[in-house]
Amino acid sequence: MPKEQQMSVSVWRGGATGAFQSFDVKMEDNQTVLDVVAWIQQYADPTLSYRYACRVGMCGSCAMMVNGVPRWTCRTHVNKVLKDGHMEIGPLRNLPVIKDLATDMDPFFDKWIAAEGLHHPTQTRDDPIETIDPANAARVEINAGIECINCSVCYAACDTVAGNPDYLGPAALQRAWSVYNDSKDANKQAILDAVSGVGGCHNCHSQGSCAVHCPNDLNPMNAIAGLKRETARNFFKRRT
Amino acid sequence: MRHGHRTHTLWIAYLLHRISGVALALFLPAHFWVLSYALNAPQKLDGFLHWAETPIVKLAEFGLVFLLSVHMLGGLRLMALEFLPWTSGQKTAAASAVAASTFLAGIFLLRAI
Amino acid sequence: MQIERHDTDILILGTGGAGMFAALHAQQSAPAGTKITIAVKGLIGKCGCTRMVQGGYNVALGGGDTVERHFMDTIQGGKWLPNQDMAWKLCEQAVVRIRELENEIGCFFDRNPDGSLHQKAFAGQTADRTVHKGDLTGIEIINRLMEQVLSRPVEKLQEHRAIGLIPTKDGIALAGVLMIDMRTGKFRFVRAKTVLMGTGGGPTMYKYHTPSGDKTMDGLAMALRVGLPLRDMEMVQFHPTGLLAGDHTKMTGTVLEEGLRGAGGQLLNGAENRFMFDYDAKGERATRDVVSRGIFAEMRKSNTTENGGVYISMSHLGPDNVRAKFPGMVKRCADSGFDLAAGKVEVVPTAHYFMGGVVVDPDTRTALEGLYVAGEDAGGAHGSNRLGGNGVANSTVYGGVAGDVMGMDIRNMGALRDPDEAVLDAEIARALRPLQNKIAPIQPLRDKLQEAMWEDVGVMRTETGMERGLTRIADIQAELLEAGVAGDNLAFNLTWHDWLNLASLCEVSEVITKAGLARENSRGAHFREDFPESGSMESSYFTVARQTGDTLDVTREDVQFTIVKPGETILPEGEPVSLVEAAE
Amino acid sequence: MTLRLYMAQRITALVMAPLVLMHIAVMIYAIQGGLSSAEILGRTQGSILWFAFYGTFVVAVSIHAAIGLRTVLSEWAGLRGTALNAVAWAILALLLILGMQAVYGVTAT
Ligand SMILES: Cc1cc2nc3c(=O)[nH]c(=O)nc-3n(C[C@H](O)[C@H](O)[C@H](O)COP(=O)(O)OP(=O)(O)OC[C@H]3O[C@@H](n4cnc5c(N)ncnc54)[C@H](O)[C@@H]3O)c2cc1C
Ligand code: SF4
Ligand code: F3S
Ligand code: FES
Repeated sequence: MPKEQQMSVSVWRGGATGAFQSFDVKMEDNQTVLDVVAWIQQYADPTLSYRYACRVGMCGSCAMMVNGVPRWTCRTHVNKVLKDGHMEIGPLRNLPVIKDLATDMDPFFDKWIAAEGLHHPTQTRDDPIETIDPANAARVEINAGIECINCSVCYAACDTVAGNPDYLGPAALQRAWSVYNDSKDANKQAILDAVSGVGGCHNCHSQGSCAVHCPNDLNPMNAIAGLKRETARNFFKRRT
Repeated sequence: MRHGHRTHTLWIAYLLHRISGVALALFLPAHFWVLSYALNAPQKLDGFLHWAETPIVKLAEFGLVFLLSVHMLGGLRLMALEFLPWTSGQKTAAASAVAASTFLAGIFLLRAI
Repeated sequence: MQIERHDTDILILGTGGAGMFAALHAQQSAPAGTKITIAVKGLIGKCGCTRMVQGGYNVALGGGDTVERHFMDTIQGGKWLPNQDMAWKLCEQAVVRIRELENEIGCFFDRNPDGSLHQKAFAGQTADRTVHKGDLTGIEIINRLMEQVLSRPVEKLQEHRAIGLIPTKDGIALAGVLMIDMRTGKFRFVRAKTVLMGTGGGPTMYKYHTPSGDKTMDGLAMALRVGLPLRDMEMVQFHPTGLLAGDHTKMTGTVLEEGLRGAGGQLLNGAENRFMFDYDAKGERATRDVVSRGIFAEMRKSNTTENGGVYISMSHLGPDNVRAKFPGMVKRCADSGFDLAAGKVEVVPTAHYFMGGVVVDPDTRTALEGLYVAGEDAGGAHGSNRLGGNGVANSTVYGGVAGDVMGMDIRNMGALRDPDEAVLDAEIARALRPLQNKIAPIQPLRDKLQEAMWEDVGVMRTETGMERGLTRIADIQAELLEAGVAGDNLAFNLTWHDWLNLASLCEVSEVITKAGLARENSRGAHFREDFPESGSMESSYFTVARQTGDTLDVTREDVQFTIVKPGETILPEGEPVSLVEAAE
Repeated sequence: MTLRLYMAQRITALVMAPLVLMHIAVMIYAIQGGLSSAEILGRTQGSILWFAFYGTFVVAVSIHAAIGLRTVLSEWAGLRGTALNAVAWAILALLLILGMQAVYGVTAT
């Protein structure tokens, strides 16, 4: 092994106001950004706050801004982000900061529900499980967005969210699109109404940052385009 | 580094579209104002058109046509993206929109000089 | 110390499969106007292990498979230790729960080309039974549950960590739960008529472990302190292939899926030789416990890789083939710098699931009136080993049962109960203890405990080892009691919570070790080198640990074969042993 | 931005697209040999067709730009609620008035 190498890491301290604080951290093989943050809390400054749970990219609670880019930190290798031995870690953008690197994700989830991003059942536990052709177009469309881990990375990447606090954001709208395509869903009109209001899908400018940064390679922009299409079609239908 | 999330084609296309839109919207009242002289004060319009012959204004006009075509093609690109269920090729569309507008505005400039 | 007091009717701890289903079912079964509160250590639905479920959900849905067959597999997998009534209810109700998940909650499970649910077989199953959504089944289940819970009028206490179950003065009933509001650092005492504990166990006191970081055995430690009996506490399930990437990364210990071995993945020792056939005729395809022990034995012989484990190698199957078949695993390894498809990846057995838990009846009731326990916190359904796919079935089935039962029981309960203020004060003092001590780093202690448990109470156990383990745990505990945390700002103070986490882990580690000593045979996940035989099935016993005052006692209780006796089956005569076609 | 504003913006955009192309084509043709007011007026004055052409253009562009600026003002200047709507209506009115004046100027006889 080469001789011990250090990196310098600037970490956000404080809430909505605060400042970056710099730490020297030893470089290791296979180190992730989350490992760096945890090391600082465990060995350098025990007062540092952050959030994680699964540590393998499943729970979506560890997202932060790394060098100005939103990322899941538990699956981001340090080598990928280190620039000249330095990196900067901040709390996820577009959400209120609780402390240091931990944000309040409630607005993100409130909007998820506001977008009607939940199943409206037509059947009960007493009914048999429906036969559904996995290759059918609606099902394929749903599958494209289903592996969302609600990490809010897309929400942080979107400048429309930044400029418009009402905007429901890419993840919530993508979920609404999945629900809309579900043949078993009872309330499709409610979904279209929910995504057509002041904060609805029509605010999206197809900036595409959501799709570029989603750690699971999902494409909320496409889902939102789907909602725009359906609402537009519906716009004329309801008028005639 | 602080805004690393923006460095990709689609975002740049968005910004171009917005800037061109705003610029057009700002130019529009002036354009209307000048044209409205046509009837009640044609000499003023002529004076203006004369002034418009100067190279610097020519260049500005080139810019304007460029903006208009950037905005239009960008807008058409956007609507295609929204209404035609595309999955890929958006970057290409963004790039070709800019290329086509340069071409269009280029013709305009060449004819003008 | 200022503490906030808060009242509700039904309180639920945790938002895994157990907590979420309890909330939804309580809402359906409780009388109108009942206040339901859900308190969780992390964010709703974003913590715990239900989200991490990969393989899927066991449920017998016909096609030859029956509830009886699922039940027999569960009993045999648990080596005759399960509480049979609980195992039966698990298998029977899973059928209802999976329909509820699809039809009411909105889950999308994978389909066969003909549109029916796709089911596959995990090791130890005699039918294709496991329903799944790719290899991210847990994300689908918990996201859908989360949406339903978030959209309902349930009071949400997020980042509220339960630290003590507070009984009434006479000690026969539960008055409420003491918590820390982690965001502010303030104490909050919540009274409730019924409380479901679904904090999900989680053997994270081992050097290598798979569960989510928020799981630190708080629930079982709280149950222990309030004097409840805990069963099967020696039963820690190890998964054979945890990623080994060095001590400094949290990626170490996370699961590399079982399917890799099933598909033909080879385990190689440090000298790059295959070794599993030295231990079992099935080689890499032997069951989890056997493979874990094979790797452990190899490690003990120091036939190890650079980081002290073994390799899993897939490349002989063709890198492109591997990439196509296991995209998630390949990407995950690549993110942390490993090439699973074309290279070799270091692996090590990793503590995965905790079979032990609070003694409950099949209605989730405990010995303490008002307290209900479901999911990984409850003992009994799995006995000495849990089948892959039975974990999430267990938490969702019994979470729902708890919700139904609480909704009914609450009708017969009068006013909220008053807590024993002395216990409340003692629990607060306990949590505040580190703030008075001299500041010391906590993580090295956690590392020490994890080393001790891994070495002395791990995959293979002996009496001397476990006795040594007990001393080591006691030393760590003593050191912890003197270790201090800066208390000037308690808001989101993770280091304080690290201290509390370690306190819970130490308490439960001691129980695991003592229960391990009490079981003088080898069953399922528990392997004693000094008692390698399984003992007679007919005279099977399970261990029960109970704390009274400062003493911890472990006793043995006979298993009641209420449905089927060892050597017998409830399958109709002439049924084939297995419906699964011989492994590919 | 609601569905109605969105539809209005998209429809006006689609209406304008051919008009803009036409306008640019005419300009490219017209600027050969320089522009004069007489030339412009000669082409347009008294023509119902040109009136309809530029009239449609003005209406569409006014709606389109008013909605567009509304969005930009809300996202980049933080304008919300009544203030935002008032400004948008004002922009619409301004553009319509100026635009119709211009159309009248070049097409009336
Ligand atoms: C990587 C992995 C893969 C798995 N794969 C499978 C599989 O394929 N099939 C299968 O059947 N099983 C699988 N399991 C097991 C399965 O995840 C568990 O059996 C099951 O999900 C447990 O559910 P639960 O509700 O009891 O606990 P969890 O889902 O773990 O939830 C516990 C909840 O309690 C909260 N909590 C903890 N402490 C406190 C406290 N002090 N105060 C308040 N809240 C607290 C946690 O934050 C969390 O919300 C897997 C487990 C892991 C780790
Ligand atoms: S769409 Fe992608 S980035 Fe957005 S929340 Fe889901 S997983 Fe995260
Ligand atoms: S980044 Fe935002 S603007 Fe639309 S395409 Fe994605 S939601
Ligand atoms: S910790 Fe769960 S996604 Fe990173």
